[in-house]
Amino acid sequence: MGILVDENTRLLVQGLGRDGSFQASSCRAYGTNMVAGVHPRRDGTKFEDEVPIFETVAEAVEATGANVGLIFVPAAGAADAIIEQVDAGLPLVVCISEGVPVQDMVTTLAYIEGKSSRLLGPNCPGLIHPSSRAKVGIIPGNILSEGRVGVVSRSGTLTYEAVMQLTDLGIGQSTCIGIGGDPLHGTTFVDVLEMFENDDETDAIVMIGEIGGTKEQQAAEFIKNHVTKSVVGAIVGQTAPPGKRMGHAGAVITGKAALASEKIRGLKEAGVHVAESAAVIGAKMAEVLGR
Amino acid sequence: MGILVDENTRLLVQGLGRDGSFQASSCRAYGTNMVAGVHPRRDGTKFEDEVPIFETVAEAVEATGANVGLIFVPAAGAADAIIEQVDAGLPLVVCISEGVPVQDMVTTLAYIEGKSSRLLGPNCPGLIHPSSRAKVGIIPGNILSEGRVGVVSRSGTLTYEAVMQLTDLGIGQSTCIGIGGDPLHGTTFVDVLEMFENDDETDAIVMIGEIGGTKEQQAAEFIKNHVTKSVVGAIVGQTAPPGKRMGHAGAVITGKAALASEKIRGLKEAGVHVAESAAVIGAKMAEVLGR
Amino acid sequence: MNIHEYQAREILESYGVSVPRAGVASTPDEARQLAVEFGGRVAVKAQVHAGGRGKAGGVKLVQAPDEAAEAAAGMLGTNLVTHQTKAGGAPVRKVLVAELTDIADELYVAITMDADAKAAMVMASSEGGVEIEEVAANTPNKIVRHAVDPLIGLSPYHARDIAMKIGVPTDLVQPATGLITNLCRVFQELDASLVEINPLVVTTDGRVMALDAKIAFEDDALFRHREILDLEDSEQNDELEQKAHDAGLAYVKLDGGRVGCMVNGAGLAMATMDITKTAGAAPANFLDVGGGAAEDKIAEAFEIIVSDDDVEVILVNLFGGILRCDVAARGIVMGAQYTGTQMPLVVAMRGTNANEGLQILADAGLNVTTVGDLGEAATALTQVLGADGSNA
Amino acid sequence: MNIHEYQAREILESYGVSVPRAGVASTPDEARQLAVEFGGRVAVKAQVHAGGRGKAGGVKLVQAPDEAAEAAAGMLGTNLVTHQTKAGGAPVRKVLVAELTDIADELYVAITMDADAKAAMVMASSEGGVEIEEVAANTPNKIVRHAVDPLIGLSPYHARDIAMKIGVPTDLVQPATGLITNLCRVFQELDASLVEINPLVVTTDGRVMALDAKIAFEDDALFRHREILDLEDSEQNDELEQKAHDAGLAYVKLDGGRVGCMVNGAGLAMATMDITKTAGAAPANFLDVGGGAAEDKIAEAFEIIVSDDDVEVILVNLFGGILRCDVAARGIVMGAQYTGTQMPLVVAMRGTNANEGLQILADAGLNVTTVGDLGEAATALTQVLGADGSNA
Repeated sequence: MGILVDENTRLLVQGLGRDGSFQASSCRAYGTNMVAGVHPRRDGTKFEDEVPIFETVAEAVEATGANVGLIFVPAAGAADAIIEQVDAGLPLVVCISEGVPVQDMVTTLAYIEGKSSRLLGPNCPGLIHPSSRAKVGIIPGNILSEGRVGVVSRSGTLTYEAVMQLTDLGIGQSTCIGIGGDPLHGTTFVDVLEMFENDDETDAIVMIGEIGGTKEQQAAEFIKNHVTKSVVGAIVGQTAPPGKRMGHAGAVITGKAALASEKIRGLKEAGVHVAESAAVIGAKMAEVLGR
Repeated sequence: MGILVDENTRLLVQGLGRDGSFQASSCRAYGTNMVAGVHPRRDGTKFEDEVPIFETVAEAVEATGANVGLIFVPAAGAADAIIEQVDAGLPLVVCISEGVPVQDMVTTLAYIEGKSSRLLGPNCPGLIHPSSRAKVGIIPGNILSEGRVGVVSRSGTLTYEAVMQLTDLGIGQSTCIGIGGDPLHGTTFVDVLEMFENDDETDAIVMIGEIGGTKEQQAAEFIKNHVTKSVVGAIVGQTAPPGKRMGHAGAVITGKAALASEKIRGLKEAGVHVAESAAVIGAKMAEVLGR
Repeated sequence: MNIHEYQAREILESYGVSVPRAGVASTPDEARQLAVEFGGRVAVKAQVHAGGRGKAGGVKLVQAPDEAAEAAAGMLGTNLVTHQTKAGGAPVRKVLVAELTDIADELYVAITMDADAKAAMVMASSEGGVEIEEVAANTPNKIVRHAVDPLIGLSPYHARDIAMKIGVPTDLVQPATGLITNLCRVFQELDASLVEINPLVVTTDGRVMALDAKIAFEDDALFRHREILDLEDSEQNDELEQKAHDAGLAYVKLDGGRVGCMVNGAGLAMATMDITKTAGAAPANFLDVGGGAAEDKIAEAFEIIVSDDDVEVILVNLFGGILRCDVAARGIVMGAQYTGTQMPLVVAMRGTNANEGLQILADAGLNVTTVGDLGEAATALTQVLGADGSNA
Repeated sequence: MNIHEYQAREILESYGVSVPRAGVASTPDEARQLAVEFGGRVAVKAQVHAGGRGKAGGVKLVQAPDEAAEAAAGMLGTNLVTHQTKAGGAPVRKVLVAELTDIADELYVAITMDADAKAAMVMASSEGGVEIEEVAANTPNKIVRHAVDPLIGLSPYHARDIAMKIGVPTDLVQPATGLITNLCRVFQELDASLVEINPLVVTTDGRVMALDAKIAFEDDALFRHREILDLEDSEQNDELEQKAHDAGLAYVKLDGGRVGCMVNGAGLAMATMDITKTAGAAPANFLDVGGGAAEDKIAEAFEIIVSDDDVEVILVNLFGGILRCDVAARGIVMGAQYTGTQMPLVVAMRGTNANEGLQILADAGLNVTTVGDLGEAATALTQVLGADGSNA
């Protein structure tokens, strides 16, 4: 069983436009059990002639017993989709949408607090659990291999880079999760690190951070006190100038703590094996695992 | 010990303008232990040469160990005062202020939910516990007498009328509470009925309702299922026309359930001894108690 | 506080709510010109603060500008009597001239404050164009309710859900969703107590719009909406109620009573009204002088009661709390002197400074019967009104 | 998105925030007239999107209208170079002419979004008129922080508390409370990312006002604030950044690099920038082409990189996810054909349709070195840049 998705995952995909359909299709192709789609004005039709599409999330959950929601709706409607999925009681809500206004996330995160749903994202690539062929999001399935290293990252494509390095070195992955590049998001490094620490399938962890915020420092603090498994870390943005947003809304150097160098220092102090560059994350893990 | 205030009450009064000062003074005169005042620009001075006045509620609570807050600030600032007192951790917050915008109460009640403070009011006369000489609000102390009848009401002056009838008939009161005439308020009939039911000092209960809303029906439902003590009830507004606000923001006949006759029917069905008019509340209680 | 339909329409339009093209006319000629502008086929609607205009002849659908002028001429300057107005009706000073739309379906949507939900409540129904009370009584399952979350407001997905449930055609769900969301913004941003669209229409040419609109505002929040205060048309209000309102008094004129009531506290005021029944009479008014009323406010309240032609006796019932009875007594004396009334007063005063108050009244030589409580008040009232109080 | 001080000042004024009297001048004569209007003693302030104007000569305090005109003449039409501008400075097209106020105290207040608090954060200090970073470094205990509750907003009592803690005189706490509350409304209602008042001044005649104002807006929320978009002065932006922005690309020009980077995904883009260091070089830009970029958008991105004079080699690193590598490759070919560039490309393509993408590039006959991953990219870069890459 994966830490969040696995063979019991019953996937609902909300937002079946061009990109959403393409990605939903590849989730299915990977082996994920997609049980429902939600899209306006397509009530009663079927996705790929097999998966029923509903007008609302509540109807879809009621009819199909979906237990994981995946959101591809445009940024302006993403917070509303998250709330709709949370209201429908989905235990895990994964929001891929990029560019959600940060104030929408302020109220949405406050609204979710105390409710039983976990949010992953927004602006994240989702997660994937190769051993059960469960993919919820946009991480390309073909680069993964079954194994015992957990991967968590703020980035999308950089995660793929790291996973590919691991796979190329014969190091398989347990679960791979992107927490997203926005400053305000649901599931954090600390949440995932705790899950990996308690996960029987995971022996070691790759954690990829970047400039901006202090989430990596919080992760370092948690690793120091609560993580017994080996952690390989990498921080990107060493060549980024201060005050400029590097794509991700959260990747801005606003002060000393937001610097890559500060984060690297914090991780090293917590006993994390920090890769010198993102190009050698796989090599670092191989070294740590003694391969 | 009273159900909410008693000899352990350490009173903080916020808003020491003309009316607030007059009422704070009579709380003290009755015997209440007022330990702090809060009023802008009077930091460091003393109320009646004895009670220290502070600039903020947090300071006042910190310095004096106040455990009950009483609010006399103007309506426009009342919600803010409630929030300030709740944030300062006062277990009981009593808001006398009348005319608080109802949308302020929507957010304020949502904010309080889950916090450890209880709110009484707004637009209420407060409460009084004669046996410990604890008065928090504006109920005239001289009309009360020690005894074993609990009084709860949506009204202010009508409560005094009822209490005076009881006192005149030699029937003393345990605690007397006004929950307030606004449609959205903190403590409800049901809350107080539950406290009276569990109160060793209370043998019987007077409950005074009025037109508007369905709070009396909720009380009737609760009485039917959970109250073993005798309840004398009265509902005013039998001569009120529909659609007109009778002073209290909550006293409007908006539909059938809001009618006095409907509420009386509900109470009777719940086994409440309903007084034919507010003039005979005391007499009804005397009858019920067999005096 | 209530406003006219044309004012509500303007507010809605400024919030992006679709409404038919319309204009306000104060003369038949203005009505004619507006009708010309809108192509002749228009509705002419009397602007009064009351429902039931249609049945009362306050709404005319016409086919040509001259007919519009004629309809306006028939309304302007008259008093319109509907089942919601007082017997004398409400004065019509303006008419709304609105283009006619071809209606495919009539729906209903309103937002009110709900005490049980402790939140704003959206109520909607597929049954528009009739009074919602009727729908509630006959087919309650046709009313959709949704409480607005205080933190996140009305979620678009809920607005959409409401639109679908009341039968908005699929291709119009999106504009209807926006419309409902905007109504909610009006309610919340302007501290309304009611925003009611009845009917919300679906037109044959595929639009959704608010055909009739009623907005009322929370009196307690008007202090932060000065611009709304300017919309008040005090001519629509009862004269005495308006005078009381201007004086900051909670006063409601009641039809058919002859006992003027002056009380502090809304609950006690209602109890005092109710007690007149025991005396076989009926209250002429509800009046709560409020908490910290000063002498001049009490005097003004007294004058308002006295100037009500229906009133034959005044029942004063004051319980000193924030209000001090001595202050109130001085106000009554002031009011009595100013009006020169000889009307009998039945007076109960208890609580803070009650004895001083009663003494002040006694010293002033007014026609006062002092009583100890509500029960005694009823008895005294019967005596003052004469043996056969039931004729009152 | 940034706006000019004069625009921020207008927004604040519309939200009831006290600001000094001021006007905008585009010519020395207009500046003179404004100075006359304000009594001669004015500040003339160059309107550029950069801090550090004072030290750079972009702010002049003058005593007479002629001096104001002279100061304006010295600024208008020039490029102002501050420590925050690019080397070439920022063009001054307008100056703000503001009345001088007699300052008793300089304070600081700002609102930003705080990721840890998951809420807007008010930051205030008794130390105004200097950069807050300095205060944070030297006397961090002089900074007051308060997270704004998402449900109730900034409570007046908190605003009051902040005002007291930063030393607003007792009799000015009330207006300061209102001012701070209004700043918070600006932040929340307009989806700002920064509202900074530095200094917030207490004047000798007993007023509190925003003497200088900086407002920046959340790019992701601009879609719901069309009126703010109109405030953009694209002339203040880097030319390539502006072009990328117009094309919907996340692009940042970096000084001193010669490796143009085209990547999808912000994290991978930063990793790609960082990897140039391994090759002894430096990145010329950050560029994330985004998720679902179409051919023409990729082509435009390619053109922007090529049109950067600093760029000698292009490092393409794409990982197909939502983006499909074949689509990206066609875009690159389109861009290369349009620009006619012969510049060497180091290309890594992985993920969705990577092989098709590489095939398309190969078929197009571009000067491509294909690599398998980031490590190989560094090696290839070193080779392309020449043996002594460190001279780059």
